[in-house]
Amino acid sequence: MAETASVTFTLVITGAPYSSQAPQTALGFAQAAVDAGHRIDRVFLYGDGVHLASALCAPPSDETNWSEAWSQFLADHSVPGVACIASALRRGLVNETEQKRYELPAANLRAPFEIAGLGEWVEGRIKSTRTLYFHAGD
Amino acid sequence: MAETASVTFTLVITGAPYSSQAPQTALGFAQAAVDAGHRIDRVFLYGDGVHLASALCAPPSDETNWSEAWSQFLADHSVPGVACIASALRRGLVNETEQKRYELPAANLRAPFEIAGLGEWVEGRIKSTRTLYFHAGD
Amino acid sequence: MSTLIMIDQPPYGAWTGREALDMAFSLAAFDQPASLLFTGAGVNWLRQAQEAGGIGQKSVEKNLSAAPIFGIEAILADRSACNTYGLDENSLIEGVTLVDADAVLLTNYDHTAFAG
Amino acid sequence: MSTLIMIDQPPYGAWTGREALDMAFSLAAFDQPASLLFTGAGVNWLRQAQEAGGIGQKSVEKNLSAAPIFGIEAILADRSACNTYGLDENSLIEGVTLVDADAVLLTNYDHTAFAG
Amino acid sequence: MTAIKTLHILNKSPDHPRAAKCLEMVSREDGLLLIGGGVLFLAAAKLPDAGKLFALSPDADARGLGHLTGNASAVDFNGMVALSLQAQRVISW
Amino acid sequence: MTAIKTLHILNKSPDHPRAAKCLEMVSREDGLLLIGGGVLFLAAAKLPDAGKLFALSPDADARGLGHLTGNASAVDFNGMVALSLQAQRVISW
Repeated sequence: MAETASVTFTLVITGAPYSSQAPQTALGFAQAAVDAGHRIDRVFLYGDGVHLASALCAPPSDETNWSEAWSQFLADHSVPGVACIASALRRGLVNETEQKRYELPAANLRAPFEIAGLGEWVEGRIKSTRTLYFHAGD
Repeated sequence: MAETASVTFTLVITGAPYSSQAPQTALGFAQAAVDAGHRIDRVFLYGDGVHLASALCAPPSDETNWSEAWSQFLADHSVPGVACIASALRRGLVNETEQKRYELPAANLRAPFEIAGLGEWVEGRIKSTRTLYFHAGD
Repeated sequence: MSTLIMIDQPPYGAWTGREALDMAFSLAAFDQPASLLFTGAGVNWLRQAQEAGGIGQKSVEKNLSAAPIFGIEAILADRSACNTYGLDENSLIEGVTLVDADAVLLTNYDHTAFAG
Repeated sequence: MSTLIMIDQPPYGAWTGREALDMAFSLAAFDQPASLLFTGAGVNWLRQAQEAGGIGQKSVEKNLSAAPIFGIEAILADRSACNTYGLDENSLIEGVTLVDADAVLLTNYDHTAFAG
Repeated sequence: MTAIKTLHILNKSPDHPRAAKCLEMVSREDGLLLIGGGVLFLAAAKLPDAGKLFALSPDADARGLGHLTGNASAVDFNGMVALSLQAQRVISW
Repeated sequence: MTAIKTLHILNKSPDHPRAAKCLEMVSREDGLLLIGGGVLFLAAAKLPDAGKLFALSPDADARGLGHLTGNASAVDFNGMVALSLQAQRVISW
């Protein structure tokens, strides 16, 4: 097993908040990994998982806002959060760059999430000690 | 069977575009219903189906933009399209009213879609000749 | 004009079950008769002693206990699915009626729907 | 560092299959060995003569035919699932290898993933 | 015109648990319309024997099963609209 | 420390087709960690017999199955992180 200090994780989230438990389970895992002294190399949102990066979620006040909780975690631990560009454009998740490029009426990506290609996933896969996937369940 | 002229449909779409075939199948059905001289009383988006009302989808140019195709259909045939408010707020779909109320950075609802409660579904259920559901498949 | 709302997905992993409940409550609020039918893995909604605080959700048990207050006519559960998941009188929440979820049952309702 | 991308959902009804393909193509583009394994209802991706124009989609058959060009090592299909769905040499697209999708097969790959 | 008590519209493949439940709840007086992934029943050995069996042709064509309708009748969207009105009730699985 | 070749993380209920395939592909040298809807295997008669069986306790508790771990070991998120590193490989079903 690798030295604790050098253990890194890439987390891939493919399930959307409120449709699936994937973002919640991933956050529990990420928090425990950080608590154990490990590093989260990056979080990659794919497929329906890109909805986690929305700045416009407004769940009832007695429910957790998972987009907000995740952005807070990313900011607190300086972890890059990347939404796959192809998944994001199909599903209506855009930053200001893409808003301009496609002449859309608004941008809705929540900082510090960024938009990039699958190459980010491939790089995480290669560099991290472990890559874990958090899919929608049933 | 009711007279053709008085036949009305309420269509409920619960699957998101690009994650499911539900919006496509519903549009094929809606077009055929209108061609047969029937009326679509309303289209109700529920659960993940609310993503169909996004103004920010930018699929590759060789793929159909289902949000655009549906808004065109609604406009052409003066059919109300309603996204369930509870589903929409959780999933980050808001109009300008909700944007202000929840102090969100943008609105992303595509006209002529509107946001309203489940009462719209109940009313459609009662008034329409048939209520059909278009769910995500596998 | 009675409606049967079916739930076949287990609790917590997806939101469709909660959204199905909202549909039933909404019908009841508009004085439309509504019942709930749990089948397949959906019967796990009906287990006693759910503690969902650890996953940051509200217990669906609490949601369901509001059903009679909202005016839901019946909470039905498919007998064979309950057997599969080890649910019996001792482990089911109160107010559940066991039924055989078959073609005959459906004929009692004008309208049957899933939330997703 | 070879990767197996698994697809168990049928084509057209959901997008995860296409997104799984993109994952495999992306690995190949970065010179990472990648193979595809179709199991369960996913084997229906591999049927000849798909005509998807009527549902406003592109045929996945065309997507898949690009796999060798992109450098995908192998397109594997679970033999028993092919039997279930009536797929044999005459109805499968070209370039598919039938395998038994079991624990032994998995040991050939460092990494196994689904798209969703 | 065909008499159909309940029209069951199934868009799940034979592998999906809801598909199995649907087949359990279809009676001989009902119609079963396969759409989306449901048309894969046309390829599976276990073709359901509902009272009347239909398949949405654009979905069957997409999945390479346009020719394989067996004892199922192919319908287009116009046919789907007509079936939904002929039946006394419609259930979308 | 437990030797685990592959850690299979399963978040699908026994009804889900991917759960059946997962159990087919687990070997006796592997570990199976039930999370999400996967913990419902603790209630189903057909409890899988993987080499080593674990269940994520917050998910089991949520579903009223915290006491029912049988031959499964309860782990929290810290345990899940540790398991993912002990295993040579991880597959998320």
